[in-house]
Amino acid sequence: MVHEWALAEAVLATASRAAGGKIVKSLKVVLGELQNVDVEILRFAISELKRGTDLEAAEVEFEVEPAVFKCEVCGTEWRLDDALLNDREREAIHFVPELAHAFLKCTSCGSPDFRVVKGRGVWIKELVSNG
Amino acid sequence: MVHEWALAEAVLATASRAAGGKIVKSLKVVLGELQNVDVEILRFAISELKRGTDLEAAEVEFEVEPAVFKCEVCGTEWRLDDALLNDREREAIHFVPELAHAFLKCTSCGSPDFRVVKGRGVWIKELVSNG
Amino acid sequence: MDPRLAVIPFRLGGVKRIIVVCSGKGGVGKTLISTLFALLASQRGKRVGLLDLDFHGPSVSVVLGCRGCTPLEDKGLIPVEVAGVKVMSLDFFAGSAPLPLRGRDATEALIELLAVTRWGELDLLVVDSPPGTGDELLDAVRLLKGVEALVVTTPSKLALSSVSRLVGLLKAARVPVLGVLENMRVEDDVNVQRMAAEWGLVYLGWLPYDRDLERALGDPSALFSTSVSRSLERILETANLLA
Amino acid sequence: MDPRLAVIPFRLGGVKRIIVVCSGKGGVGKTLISTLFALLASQRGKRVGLLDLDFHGPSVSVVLGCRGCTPLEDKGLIPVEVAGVKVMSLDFFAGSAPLPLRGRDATEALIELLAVTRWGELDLLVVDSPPGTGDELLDAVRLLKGVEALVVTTPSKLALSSVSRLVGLLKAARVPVLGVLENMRVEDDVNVQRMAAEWGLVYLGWLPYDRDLERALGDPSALFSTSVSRSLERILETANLLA
Ligand SMILES: Nc1ncnc2c1ncn2[C@@H]1O[C@H](COP(=O)(O)OP(=O)(O)O)[C@@H](O)[C@H]1O
Ligand SMILES: Nc1ncnc2c1ncn2[C@@H]1O[C@H](COP(=O)(O)OP(=O)(O)O)[C@@H](O)[C@H]1O
Ligand SMILES: [Mg+2]
Ligand SMILES: [Mg+2]
Ligand SMILES: [Mg+2]
Ligand SMILES: [Mg+2]
Ligand code: NI
Ligand code: NI
Ligand SMILES: [Zn+2]
Ligand SMILES: [Zn+2]
Repeated sequence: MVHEWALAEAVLATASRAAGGKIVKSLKVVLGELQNVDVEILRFAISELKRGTDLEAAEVEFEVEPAVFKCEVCGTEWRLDDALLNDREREAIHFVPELAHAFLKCTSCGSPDFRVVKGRGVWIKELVSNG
Repeated sequence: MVHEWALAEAVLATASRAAGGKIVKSLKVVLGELQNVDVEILRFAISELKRGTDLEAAEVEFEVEPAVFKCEVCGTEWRLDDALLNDREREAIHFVPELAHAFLKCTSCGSPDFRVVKGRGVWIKELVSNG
Repeated sequence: MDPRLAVIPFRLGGVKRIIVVCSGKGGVGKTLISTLFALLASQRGKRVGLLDLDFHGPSVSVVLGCRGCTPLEDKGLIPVEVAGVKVMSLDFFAGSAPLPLRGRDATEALIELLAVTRWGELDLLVVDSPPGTGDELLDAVRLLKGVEALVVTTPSKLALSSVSRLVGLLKAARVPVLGVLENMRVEDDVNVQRMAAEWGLVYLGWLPYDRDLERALGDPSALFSTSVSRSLERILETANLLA
Repeated sequence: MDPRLAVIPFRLGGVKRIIVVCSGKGGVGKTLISTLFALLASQRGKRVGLLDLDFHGPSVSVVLGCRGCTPLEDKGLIPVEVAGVKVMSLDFFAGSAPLPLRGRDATEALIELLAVTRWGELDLLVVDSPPGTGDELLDAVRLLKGVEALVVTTPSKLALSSVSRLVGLLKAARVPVLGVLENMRVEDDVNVQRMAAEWGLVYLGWLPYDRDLERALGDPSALFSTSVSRSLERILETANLLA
């Protein structure tokens, strides 16, 4: 059940590029809730894949940013309620978070026209390297 | 030659709504360069249209923000060079600034895929009202 | 504080009814039908506007034969008048240049057009829409208060799968749908009728595939005498959309 | 620092050639032709992928008859395989739900799909594109390094005006254009040939309007025996695109 492996590869490649050859000491990765990443699998994948690289010794910390939506029509903001999604929908959003637009609607006016304000994407928030 | 009149109406309606019934003392309006607004006509239109309204006594100041584009492909930033446009193109952009995408290209890689970073739109930057 | 948004309701204040012709699918006849709809309503003495929302491929001017016309500037923009219809389209400004607008640009362009166009008093504003369910359509729903939809499809499976998605979107957005119009029918088949029933929508009727239509493009009076125009007139009449 | 962008070149590292089938105009046969192209190339023993970039109306799965299939997850997503072609489409995830994506969402969805899909080794990745010249197409040009274009049009004035704009865009963006393919020809006419010459592009040939095509949709083996498929095969062969 893992495109977490794809993500692990991506995070390591980006971090290693950013470190520019220096040894990376620590890394803070933010995961949007919509990405629905299994943090334990990601942690494991990263620990496996970083062996023998500049990141071998890096301590990796994760932070999940909760998803917030905002309606383009009425301005209402709301949070993701997993309970409103069935397994198939949750899985679809896990693969491509934009599919939230297929399955969610404004909790106040019902509009499908909303913006993902938070909880989207994956990024490296902090990187500490040696020297 | 003026949709400056349309703009004048829009600026006054927005300012009056924002002031919520109070007397407006002064107003600073920013005009994107791409809008290609004739400031003198706009000034005249506003001075005509504000008569007998809550904005009658308002001092109105204008500021033109130069246009800056940034290429989505190669990242180059550049400024608007009117000399590269013919009259018809300049006029078109005056009506609908997005038509810049029809007539301009990245100065470095030639891509038509760029972002208007600055110089787009019209907004009220400052509004001072009585009491 | 964007002053353009404040002026839009004022610009549309004299417009009694707004109908967007949409599909989700491309090439089903949205542009042809929206243009004919405007022409037919104008012929009946209605005051009609036609707004071309297909910013990447504006083409009501191709159907009407008014490419190269320019809206006049007079305290705003005065639409081009063709056969009694007041027309506004990016084609008037872009000529044959490419229109590589991203969604954010389409939103801005629509706001700009709505803020500046002086429609005056209209009984009906017909809006031609691009394929897809992207920024242009979402912004039309958001910015054109009270807009109603006319859904166009062909009988093909390939069209119906996209139209289904559009219908779901219109329902969620609570846009009243006047009905489903079948276009380019080549054989007897009840597929579209059945789908309309499934969607809970009125099936308005069908327009034939007309080999001679192409030659009438660009000439309003020739368009009036096509079989497509005659069929459409009957359907719109029955649906009470020309009264 | 978006880690997804870092992984895209790696995901596409085993892909020898990427060809986007595009038009600017909707309903000209992009989806049909891109799918047939993929099927024909696969039949010749090539390793072929098919990426559906029409996020609002994904429908290569309608042509192939593989709606409801799901890509497997294995250190990424494994495309669905149909008649030897590796297929990736939002339809596999969205089912029949509406897809009201704004341009910014389409960009994100494309980045996500490219970052996660494991194409493996491919001789050819065919990309079906939506109508218009918006985010999907601009991002394909931006993110799919070395992409080439195959332009599809019908002979109608209404198609050619949009296709002209697309061609202008492809030139500005320096995308190599393999040629222009005319689809749904109903009568002898040199209009598209003349336009191709005007654009400075190769005219590849034409496909007939085929009334029996509709019945073959959803069944790859039935598709192979349509006149459209046979004509396309000859054209692609001549253009050296199946070798
Ligand atoms: N009833 C019809 N008979 C024959 N051709 C038609 C008919 N309706 C539309 N067409 C043609 O089909 C093509 C697509 O029509 P168009 O109005 O441009 O569709 P859309 O706006 O949905 O993309 C055009 O070439 C048009 O001339
Ligand atoms: N050569 C052809 N003969 C008959 N019908 C065709 C032909 N090519 C495409 N079609 C039909 O035309 C419609 C539009 O084709 P499609 O591939 O969906 O176009 P696009 O992807 O450009 O929107 C579909 O119903 C399709 O089955
Ligand atoms: Mg993901
Ligand atoms: Mg303007
Ligand atoms: Mg159209
Ligand atoms: Mg298609
Ligand atoms: Ni997973
Ligand atoms: Ni002016
Ligand atoms: Zn809402
Ligand atoms: Zn550039």
